[in-house]
Amino acid sequence: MDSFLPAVAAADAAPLASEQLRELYSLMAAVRYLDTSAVAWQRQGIIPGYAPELGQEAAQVGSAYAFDTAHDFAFPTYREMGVARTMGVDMVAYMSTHKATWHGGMYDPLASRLAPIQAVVAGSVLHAVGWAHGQTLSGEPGVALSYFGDGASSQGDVHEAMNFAAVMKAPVVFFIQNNGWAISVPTERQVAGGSVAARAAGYGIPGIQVDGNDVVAVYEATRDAFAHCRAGNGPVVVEAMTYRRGPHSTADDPGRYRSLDDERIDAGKDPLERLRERLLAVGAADDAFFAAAHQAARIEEEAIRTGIEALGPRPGTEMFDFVFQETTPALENQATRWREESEHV
Amino acid sequence: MDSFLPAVAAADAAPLASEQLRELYSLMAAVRYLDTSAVAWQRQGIIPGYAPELGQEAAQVGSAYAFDTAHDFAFPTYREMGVARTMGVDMVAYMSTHKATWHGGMYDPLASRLAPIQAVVAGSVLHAVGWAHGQTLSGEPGVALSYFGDGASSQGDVHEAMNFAAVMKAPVVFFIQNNGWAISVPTERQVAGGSVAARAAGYGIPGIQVDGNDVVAVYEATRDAFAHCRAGNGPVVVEAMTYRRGPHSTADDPGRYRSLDDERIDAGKDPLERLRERLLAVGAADDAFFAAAHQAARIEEEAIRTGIEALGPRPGTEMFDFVFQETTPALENQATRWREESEHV
Amino acid sequence: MSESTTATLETATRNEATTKTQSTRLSMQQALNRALDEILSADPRTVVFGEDCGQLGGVFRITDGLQAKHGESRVFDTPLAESGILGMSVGLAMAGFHPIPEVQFDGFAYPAINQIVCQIARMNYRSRGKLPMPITLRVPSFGGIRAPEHHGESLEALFAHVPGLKVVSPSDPHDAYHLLKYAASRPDPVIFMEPKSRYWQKGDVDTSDGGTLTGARIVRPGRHLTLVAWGAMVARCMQVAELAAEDGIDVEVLDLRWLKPIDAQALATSVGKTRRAVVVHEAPLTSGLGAEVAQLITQSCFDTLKAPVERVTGFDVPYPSGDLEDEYIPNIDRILLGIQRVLEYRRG
Amino acid sequence: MSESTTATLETATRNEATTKTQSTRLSMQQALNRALDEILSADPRTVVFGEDCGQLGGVFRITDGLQAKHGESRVFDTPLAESGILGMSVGLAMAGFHPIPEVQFDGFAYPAINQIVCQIARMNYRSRGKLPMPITLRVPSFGGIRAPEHHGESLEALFAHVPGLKVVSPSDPHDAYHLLKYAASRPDPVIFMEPKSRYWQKGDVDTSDGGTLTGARIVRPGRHLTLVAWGAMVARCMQVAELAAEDGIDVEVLDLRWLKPIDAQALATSVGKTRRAVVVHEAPLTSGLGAEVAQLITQSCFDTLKAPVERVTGFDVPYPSGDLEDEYIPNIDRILLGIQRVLEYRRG
Ligand SMILES: Cc1ncc(C[n+]2csc(CCOP(=O)(O)OP(=O)(O)O)c2C)c(N)n1
Ligand SMILES: Cc1ncc(C[n+]2csc(CCOP(=O)(O)OP(=O)(O)O)c2C)c(N)n1
Ligand SMILES: [Mg+2]
Ligand SMILES: [Mg+2]
Repeated sequence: MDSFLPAVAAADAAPLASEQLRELYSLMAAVRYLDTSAVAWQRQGIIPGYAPELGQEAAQVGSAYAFDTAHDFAFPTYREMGVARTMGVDMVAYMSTHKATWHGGMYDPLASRLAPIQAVVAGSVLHAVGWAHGQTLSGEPGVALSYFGDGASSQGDVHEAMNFAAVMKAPVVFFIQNNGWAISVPTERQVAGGSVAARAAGYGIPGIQVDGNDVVAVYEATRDAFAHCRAGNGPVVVEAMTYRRGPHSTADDPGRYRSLDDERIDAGKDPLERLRERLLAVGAADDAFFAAAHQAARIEEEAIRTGIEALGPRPGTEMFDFVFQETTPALENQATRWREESEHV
Repeated sequence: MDSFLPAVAAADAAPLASEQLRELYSLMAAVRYLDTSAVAWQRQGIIPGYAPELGQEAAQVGSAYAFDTAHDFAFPTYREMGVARTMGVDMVAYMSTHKATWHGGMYDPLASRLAPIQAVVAGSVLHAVGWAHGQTLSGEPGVALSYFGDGASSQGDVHEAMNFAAVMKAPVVFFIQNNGWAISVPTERQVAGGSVAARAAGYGIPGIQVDGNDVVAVYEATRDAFAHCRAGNGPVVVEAMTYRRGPHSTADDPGRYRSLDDERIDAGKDPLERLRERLLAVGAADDAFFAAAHQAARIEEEAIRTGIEALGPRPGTEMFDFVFQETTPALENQATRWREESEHV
Repeated sequence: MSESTTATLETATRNEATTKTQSTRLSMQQALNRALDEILSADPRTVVFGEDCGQLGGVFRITDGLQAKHGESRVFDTPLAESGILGMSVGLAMAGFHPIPEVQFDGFAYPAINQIVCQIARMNYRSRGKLPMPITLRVPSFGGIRAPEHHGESLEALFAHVPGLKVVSPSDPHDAYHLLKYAASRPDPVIFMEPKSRYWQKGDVDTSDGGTLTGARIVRPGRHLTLVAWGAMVARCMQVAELAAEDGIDVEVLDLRWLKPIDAQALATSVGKTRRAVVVHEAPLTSGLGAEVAQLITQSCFDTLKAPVERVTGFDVPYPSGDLEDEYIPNIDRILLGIQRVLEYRRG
Repeated sequence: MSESTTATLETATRNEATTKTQSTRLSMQQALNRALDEILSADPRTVVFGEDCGQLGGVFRITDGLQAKHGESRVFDTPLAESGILGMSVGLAMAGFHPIPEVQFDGFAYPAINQIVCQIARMNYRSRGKLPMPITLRVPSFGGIRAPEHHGESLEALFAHVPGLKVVSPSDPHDAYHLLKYAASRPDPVIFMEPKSRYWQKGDVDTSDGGTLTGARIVRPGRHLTLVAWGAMVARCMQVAELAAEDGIDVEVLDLRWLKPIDAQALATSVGKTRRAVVVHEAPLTSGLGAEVAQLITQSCFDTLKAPVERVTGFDVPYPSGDLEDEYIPNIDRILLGIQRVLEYRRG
């Protein structure tokens, strides 16, 4: 893919090395394996619910691969497991949110450079803008990476975020995964005009649509976007066109709003398969590599499952402990009453 | 101005007759006179506050002149006095809101085809979309005319409104008066990209900037927009570029954020003066006409002032009477208590 | 027309004999779905919409089948924007429609609060009665289903504080059916809070006779103490009452139903008799609706109350994740302990 | 660190002698402006922003001169979008800043409620204490200035109900100065409700000694009845107390100050002594904060209370236009009548 941002010199645009392509595949395999397993965990009663990202591995792994954990900060929705995994977040801590252990997940957001899991659609897009403006104010080089969906793009907060960011030239990459659906509503009845990226021009900022199932294209677009932001040019919109192959969540029944035939046709080619073919074509990997990658993914999933199964409920006192940095007498009284009443029982 | 909407045939695009041009002038004169008088009323203590529209007469009169009171419905902000006057709204009832008699004004919105005065910035833009969609649902030909400012364009509701309207092909004209300022904040630090109309493309709908101080241009753009909507082509964005020559409101002190020199330069030529010159140039009016128009405006202002001065406070019972269509026992009790306590005093 | 609150103390004895002949067993989901179907059939100005309300039939299937039956212009999906949904409702109401919008979950009413509070609740007032807002906003509400964050909230105190809104919450399928039909037939905006944890519980619905639909309802008469609750807490309070009965404590359970206007008369009558009250809700304690209920009771029963009204509620903490849900929502033990505190209260 | 509520009952006797030497006469507007100036000077992580907060100095001039002195990156205008302002505050706080945003008027907090309730109030909890939200949100609040619609609202009941928020309202310049500096120095989000009708009233500000800044404050000690109020109603209650004194009624006026957490101990101590209470607020009655205050008093003083706590409040109607403002806001007569009802109450 050509760079869409003239400001970005070709310097940083060296093609990915074979090793990096293999790493991308390994990441996507790990994510695919964990993702499909998590759906199974739900069926087995290990976790009460999960929002699969089947089909979005290239969009998530490719974008997060361009992220610099030394400087940047990412703001996920509830569907960014592949982003978390690529960033190196503790996956038991991450998946704990789906076990109903703690809303937002149990990983340390500051150390991970990943904001807590966000369940409000478009809830964190403005946070990314504020964080990014903070970088400008303190003269730091960080870039905020804001994830959201095609459905989320309808929320007023996204508009306010893009306008604020553009007015303040805040270093934010607005990264949309347009996966064709917001639960049961297809993009064409959600996104007037058909493209979130096309909205960027209205704010005087660059926007691009990228093939979201091509991990290399996603990586390059995001890398260029980061470079654009880091150079002080303000925000960028990147819209990765992909497809939600699974249900919205384990509680959803896609059969009510789309047929299996539609799914097959609209989903296009599996992003993992595409990368596999590319690796084979350029001779960067062989069957042994793929077998090893899949085996590693299996082992990883097992360890995470073990961790999740071992995860007990949090002590009830934490309900009270984390409300404030400085608790209040009224809340302390409630905690005391709660403790007495739980012991009484 | 050329029609920006290819869908609109030249049929309806006959140039305005001299009589109509004169009518436009008379309207603008009446509006100018009432507007500057209202500022004086505030200084004299007749009304507690007012939001002048000095300089926006062409934008307001021109757009409202394209309105069809048999079918359409307009949604004003707090600054659309010129719109109300052009639509033929009872001006004492309209101005009563500025006398602090009743929030929203005392005119009948249904009979007037003008929604109550709206004090929430961008508060009514979605109402216009809902009303317009209602026309589609009941197969009626009405078009909603939604007024808002450059500042309002930053609100999330405006984005949701444009997207909803475009998805539903609702017959709405989004009419922005870009008057350069939102209180003290100039458009360039408010509207990223510099144009609200430019946002329209992102929703796949037509948008146009028009010289908002040229009443004929504003009229023609709005007329074409109405025709576009009425033909079932969905919403349109019209951005009238004008200038707020006065303070934001009688409580504001523009000297704190712009110099008189800036004002003189940025305001451009007075829209009334422009129309006067045009009328003279095409021989559609003479000095006697202008003298008569100004005299009529004076007489009209006097009648409205008399009406406003005569306007007493509303009876306190109305606080309770209009909360619901069907009152509640709790509210009746409060009304009774209020009545007893007021009589007691 | 003024709503009556006096004739509301119908007791739990919905005549079982008559009911048998005219009633059907429905879940609350089914009862609400049927009510919407009938409303759509009866009133051509009604429109039902929200996120996933059309083809999917809503994430809780409350609007299931309605689009197929009534058409895409009467029942439709909107883009994903709650302020848009509610703001659009205002315009539709101005154009003479009777909108029945849905927000998908309680917590997603927050993005629409500006339109609800400043527009829906005030348009009738602002327009001096010329622009009524016959909008029934359905909000799947309260907790108890181990859902993600923001899917277990109780917003009744917020809604009840807003002048111009009416607020109701049914606790069983029968009331769900009738209160929804009633709310949708009124000319004022009603926030209709559906206890989502009760959607799948079945109950007898007498479709022909809803009884009195204004005011509160005594679900279980009793002599020793009044338990006041609404939504999903009503069923829990009934369990508590059965357990208390084993200890000889005769608890009256009052389903408040209307959270605005509150049926002060029903509270006064019940507690006037029992002389003791506990109010139960899921929302946090401070500034919750329990404070209003307690104060109304104290005002009317000050002379006869044997103990201060007790509140058993959620804590002043954000609604927790599933694992801690049962620690947060008033459980049977906590309600029993609240009852005990009231019964054991002795003037000092 | 836990806030103390016990040592809060400092009486009105801010030592006049000492005060003289260290105090300045300032309006609340000046006091707030000075406080912000000092906060900005002392804490380089502080940023002040909102609509018209920069060049103009705010529509109430609370931020007057701050941009010129502290620079455009510390004090700045935002585009006109309240959700944007508050959502941006979250991100700034995550990046280590101490945001002091403003919403221009009370009624325009509604568009930001989603960010306030679901994000600002919960981020510390959600992140298990890793992402504190040291945000002080300034909200010019309450009515009384004959302003347009939505410029006279009282949102304290809503804010106080939200777990994770603290809420405070000063009633005079001295407290305004000190409470703002205190709020801005705390690690939790504080909603700072400024009584806009009091902005221009002058008072003595002892900049060197703020006294106890947590909890309530007795503004006037009295023996017969406690008047509980906050914001602009405190001054009105002081007038009422003077008038009542002429009739031999000795009224204690308690400025609640913190609306979350409420100083329950101060209420108990005061009403424990006076045995009668009236709570006064501008917000509508139903589900207003007065219900919580009344219930807290009833809980702690049930045995000794001579009459049910009386509430004198705004009505359950949208805040009316200027001409009817004085009918809506509790006026002196209505408060006196409320006092009379309590004093004349006889057990039936
Ligand atoms: C403000 C808000 N409204 C509604 C919901 C319920 N909801 C959760 S996910 C979702 C669809 C989101 O679609 P999209 O943004 O495209 O993301 P995707 O699920 O496709 O990843 C909805 C409606 C929510 N979580 N937040
Ligand atoms: C939601 C909301 N936020 C803030 C305000 C306060 N306010 C009133 S007018 C105004 C500026 C509006 O600017 P613009 O939309 O350009 O309209 P103009 O005043 O220029 O006509 C502001 C900030 C408001 N009324 N509503
Ligand atoms: Mg999607
Ligand atoms: Mg403007």
